Amino acid sequence: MERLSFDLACPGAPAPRAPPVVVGVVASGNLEVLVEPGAAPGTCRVEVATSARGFREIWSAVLDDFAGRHALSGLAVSVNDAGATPAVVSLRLDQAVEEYLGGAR
Amino acid sequence: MTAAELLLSLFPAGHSVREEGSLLLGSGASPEGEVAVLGTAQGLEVGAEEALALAAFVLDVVRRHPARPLLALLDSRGQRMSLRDEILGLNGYLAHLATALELARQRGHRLLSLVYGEASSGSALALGFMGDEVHAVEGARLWVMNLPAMARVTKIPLERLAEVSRTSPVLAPGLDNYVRLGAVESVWQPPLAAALLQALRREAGPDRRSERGEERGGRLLARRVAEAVRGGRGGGG
Amino acid sequence: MSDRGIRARHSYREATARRRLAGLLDEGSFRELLGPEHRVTSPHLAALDLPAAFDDGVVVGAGLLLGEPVLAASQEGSFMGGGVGEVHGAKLVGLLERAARERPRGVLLLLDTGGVRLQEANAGLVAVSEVMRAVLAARAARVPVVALVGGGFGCFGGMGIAARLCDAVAMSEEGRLGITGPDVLETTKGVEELDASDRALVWRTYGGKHRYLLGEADRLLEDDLEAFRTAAAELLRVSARPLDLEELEREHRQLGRRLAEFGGAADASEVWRAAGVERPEALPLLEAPEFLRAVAGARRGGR
Amino acid sequence: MSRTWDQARRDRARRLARARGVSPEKWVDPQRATALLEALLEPGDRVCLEGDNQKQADFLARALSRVDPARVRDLHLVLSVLALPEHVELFERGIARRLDFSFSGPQAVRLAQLAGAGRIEIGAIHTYLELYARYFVDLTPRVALVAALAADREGNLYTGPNTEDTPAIVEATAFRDGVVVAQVNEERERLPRVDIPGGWVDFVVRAPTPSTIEPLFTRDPAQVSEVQVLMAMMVVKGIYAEYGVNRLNHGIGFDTAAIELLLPTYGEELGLKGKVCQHWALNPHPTLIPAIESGFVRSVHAFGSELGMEAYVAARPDVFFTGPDGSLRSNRAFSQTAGHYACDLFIGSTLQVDLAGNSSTATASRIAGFGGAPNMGADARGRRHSSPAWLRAGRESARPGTMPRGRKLVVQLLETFREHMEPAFVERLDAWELARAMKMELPPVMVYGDDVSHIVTEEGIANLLLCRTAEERAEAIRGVAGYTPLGRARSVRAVENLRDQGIVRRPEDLGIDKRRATRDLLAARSVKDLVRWSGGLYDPPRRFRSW
Repeated sequence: MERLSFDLACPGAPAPRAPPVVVGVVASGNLEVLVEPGAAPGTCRVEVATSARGFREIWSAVLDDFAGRHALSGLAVSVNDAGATPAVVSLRLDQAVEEYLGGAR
Repeated sequence: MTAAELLLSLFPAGHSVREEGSLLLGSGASPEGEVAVLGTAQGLEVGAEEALALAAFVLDVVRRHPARPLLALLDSRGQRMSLRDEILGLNGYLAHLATALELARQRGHRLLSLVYGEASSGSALALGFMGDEVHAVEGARLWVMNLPAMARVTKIPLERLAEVSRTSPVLAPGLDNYVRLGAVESVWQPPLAAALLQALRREAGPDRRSERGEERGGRLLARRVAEAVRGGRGGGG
Repeated sequence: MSDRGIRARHSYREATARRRLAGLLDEGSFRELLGPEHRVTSPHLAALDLPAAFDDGVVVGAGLLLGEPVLAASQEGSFMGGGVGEVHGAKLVGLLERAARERPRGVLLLLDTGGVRLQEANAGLVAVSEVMRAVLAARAARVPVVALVGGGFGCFGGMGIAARLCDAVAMSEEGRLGITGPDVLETTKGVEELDASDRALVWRTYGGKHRYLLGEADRLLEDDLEAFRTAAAELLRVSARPLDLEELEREHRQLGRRLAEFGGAADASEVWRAAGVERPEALPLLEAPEFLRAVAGARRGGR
Repeated sequence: MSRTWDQARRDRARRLARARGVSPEKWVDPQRATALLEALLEPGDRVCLEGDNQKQADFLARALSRVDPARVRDLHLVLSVLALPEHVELFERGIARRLDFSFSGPQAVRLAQLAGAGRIEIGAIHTYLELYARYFVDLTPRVALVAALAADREGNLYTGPNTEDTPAIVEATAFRDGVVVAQVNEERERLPRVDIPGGWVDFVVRAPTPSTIEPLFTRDPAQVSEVQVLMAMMVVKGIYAEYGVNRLNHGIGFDTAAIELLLPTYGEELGLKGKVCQHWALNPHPTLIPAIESGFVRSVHAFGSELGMEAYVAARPDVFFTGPDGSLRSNRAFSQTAGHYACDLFIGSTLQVDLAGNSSTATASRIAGFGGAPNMGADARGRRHSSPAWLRAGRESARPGTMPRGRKLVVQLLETFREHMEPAFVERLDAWELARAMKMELPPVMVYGDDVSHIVTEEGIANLLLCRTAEERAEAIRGVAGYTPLGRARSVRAVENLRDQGIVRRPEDLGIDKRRATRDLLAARSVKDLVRWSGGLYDPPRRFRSW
């Protein structure tokens, strides 16, 4: 397993507080994403545990784009990954945040 | 240890346990009165017929001998693995055996188990591990899978499994590991009759295996996790 | 066949453990216990450098089913084959103990598991044993426990026993139930005993239809979340299976008859024929409602 | 000087005379099959051993592999698909030496090994149409060994639903004085239809076991992923609806199966029924059943058949080309022609794409060949009739000052990463390395970049028709190459610019809500659902059943 952590700069008002949400499953080529309140305002903390080693740069690029798509200020995102492709990772990240924000309404 | 030697050692005052087709059925005399004895010998793999015969014995004891203690003696490599047994629903037969034992417990029968040979999978679950207390004799072999087979199935290198097994009781077969996990309450030393008598005199209680596992350092999370869920602590509501 | 029928269905088999719970219980009513944010993951998987899941592959909690309070657990078959390890098993045990204490309307076990998680072999075996004892203890406390089997991984190993300790079992045709699963059987006894790649044989043997016909499953459902929801509610309503001598003796006679009648069958289809099904070869092709009509007179036991 | 003009005919007569010594009758004792071939064949002969995409003359292949190499050797084998172990054995035993073919599928690795060891001379690797064409030009078989379902006493052949290559092979052989031997599964007094007249067939032998046919086109809907659903939504909305694609061919991957399964749901919702996807050159894909049943599809002409689809096809004669008995009449040569000239769109998956849009499924150490995809996946330069989709594609790619013409839509589908995080977008195709290792004259490119109109990935659609320069084209490709190294090397500004021009389109640019990209959108999610859609007529092969 490789553990990666990222602090994404997320300007803007903190995301609303909502119950934690988990989306996806830890199965080959898939991942689970947990979104919860937790990080300091202005940032989004992402912790990744992945079975595929050596893809830090790709994670970083995927997460930067993710932060560009959503207002993540103040959120903590945790990922257990079993070798998902970036396409699946992006899809799950989006689903998780959308579900989290849906729960805040 | 053979079943005959074991029975002699457990019941010096005599017993009527017959071994038929590697099934043990009968009773033995103890200072606390008659003890109903059921079990398996010679590593018997328990199929539908055997599970049904054992359940019949339990129901008979419940019907005819209220509160008589039951002692399960286990030497079994597990359930019988065959297409025919699966077609018949062997899981249902084993569940019936386990339920019969639970009925006995609910009706005040003391349930003791003693592993004197092998114990694994289906028969361990439906017979041996159903006891209020599970004990073993020295040399008992409890297992799920040997490490080489586990390495093949899980695709984890054998060396790694062996390495982890040096400190963790979770992977490798062995009596000590099951003691540490809390699955086996104690290892009985001769004279077995004395150990049996002590056990018969103790009160039955709830399933305490996860507590034992925690005390003995074999399972550090099981009790705490179960308690957290049971008590509702950490609920998301 | 109306296309609407196919489209409107929400597959139980395809849904994740969480989605199954959400679809089964009253909308928005589920409250998870020891949820993923607590990160109670398996230390044994970590020791082997394997990926963990925040819920260790099982979701447990409380919710409402048609307005009545229930406790429920849902195994995620695609995480480690739904295997029961120390934490996973303890969550199931804790839930069942909570049921014995709180006395809800019932407990739903959404089982999708190969049994013991091999990577935690010994701890898994003990955990399955504890789950079995806890199911029986909940029943003894008169809390009905219902098992639902319709996931992609079936319900095998010790959890196959646990399922049958419950008051009732509901299965879809796609669900599979047994103790020695097809892969283990092929690996241990050889491909002559059972060819695990022969899907028709596997489902004929372990699948919902055969289990229903034997009386091992009490309901045979379409692979549809709504069907499982309806069946779960109904099974909680009908009387629980009493844990008493009379009931056990009745079941004992039934299991004895099964051995006498079908003990010589080399294939499940021989059981169906012997049970009096008119065209046994046609059974696998039938949709659930037609199937139920076709076997109405041939079924043994079950409720 | 007098010259003989019928040498081939005399040669044929000599061969037949020898063969009559083995079998005086047209119907040959199966046990004498090898003896018959030894009598008919001469060293160096060009032999067509029918091996189609699905149907295989497997009994005759086995008989041929048992001939005495001292008598029959150095054959020049021509066949479209080299799929059987016996095919490879012919080369290992020296019975055959030279090979012209199209596709090698399951034998791709052994073929590469034999070629590397010099045991096999490869003439050329063709597309199907090219190979059939050469049967009539310079690769005419001396002897053809073909397969049919049944024959009558006179040797008329009934091929059943898998007619495939047989007419092309027999036509070329029989009319240049070659010899035709057919294996059949059974003899029937009356055939449901005659696919090959008995006068073109010299010998018939009943195979002890039916010829093997593989269900190559059955895709289990259960295996379709969410990402494939998303890509299929983009194709339906961003290409089929935009261009009004009405005549088309699909590849055989799960991503095109996803499109087929989306027509009755997403396609219907977009109001596309009767507007797109009405005419197909396609095998009877089981995943097309829901689209047929919901009224999207008006006709399907097939290259070959598909196991399990027999009763369904027979019950839908308005859709499929069928004989009087309801059985499918396929024809690979005609369907390939239809795919090339009469279709407005080809869409298929690929494994690798470079920055020029060239795509290849070649990987080192395998010689897989081409099959039919390049015939579909190429602009038909000889096409003259027009259709709205063809005209619009032509307009989009028109350069100022050039003669207006139409253009075929050739769409390549791929996820940016393959299994094990292998990038699908590469600087240099593996095909280059394969060509070097196998000493091929050209890298085996499946679809050339200048034929490709669109590349679709999970990130979006790149419309290459609209690109005016090689640089713009490369940037558009980077714009859908996701997080691969090539994708990450994009200029963000340039890609945004391309988005403004509609050259790169993201799901959101197409008005597609990505959250809807779930398997719930599939009209069928299992093989069983397909059986339900077919009203029980589809009879899937065992391996696809759980019942």
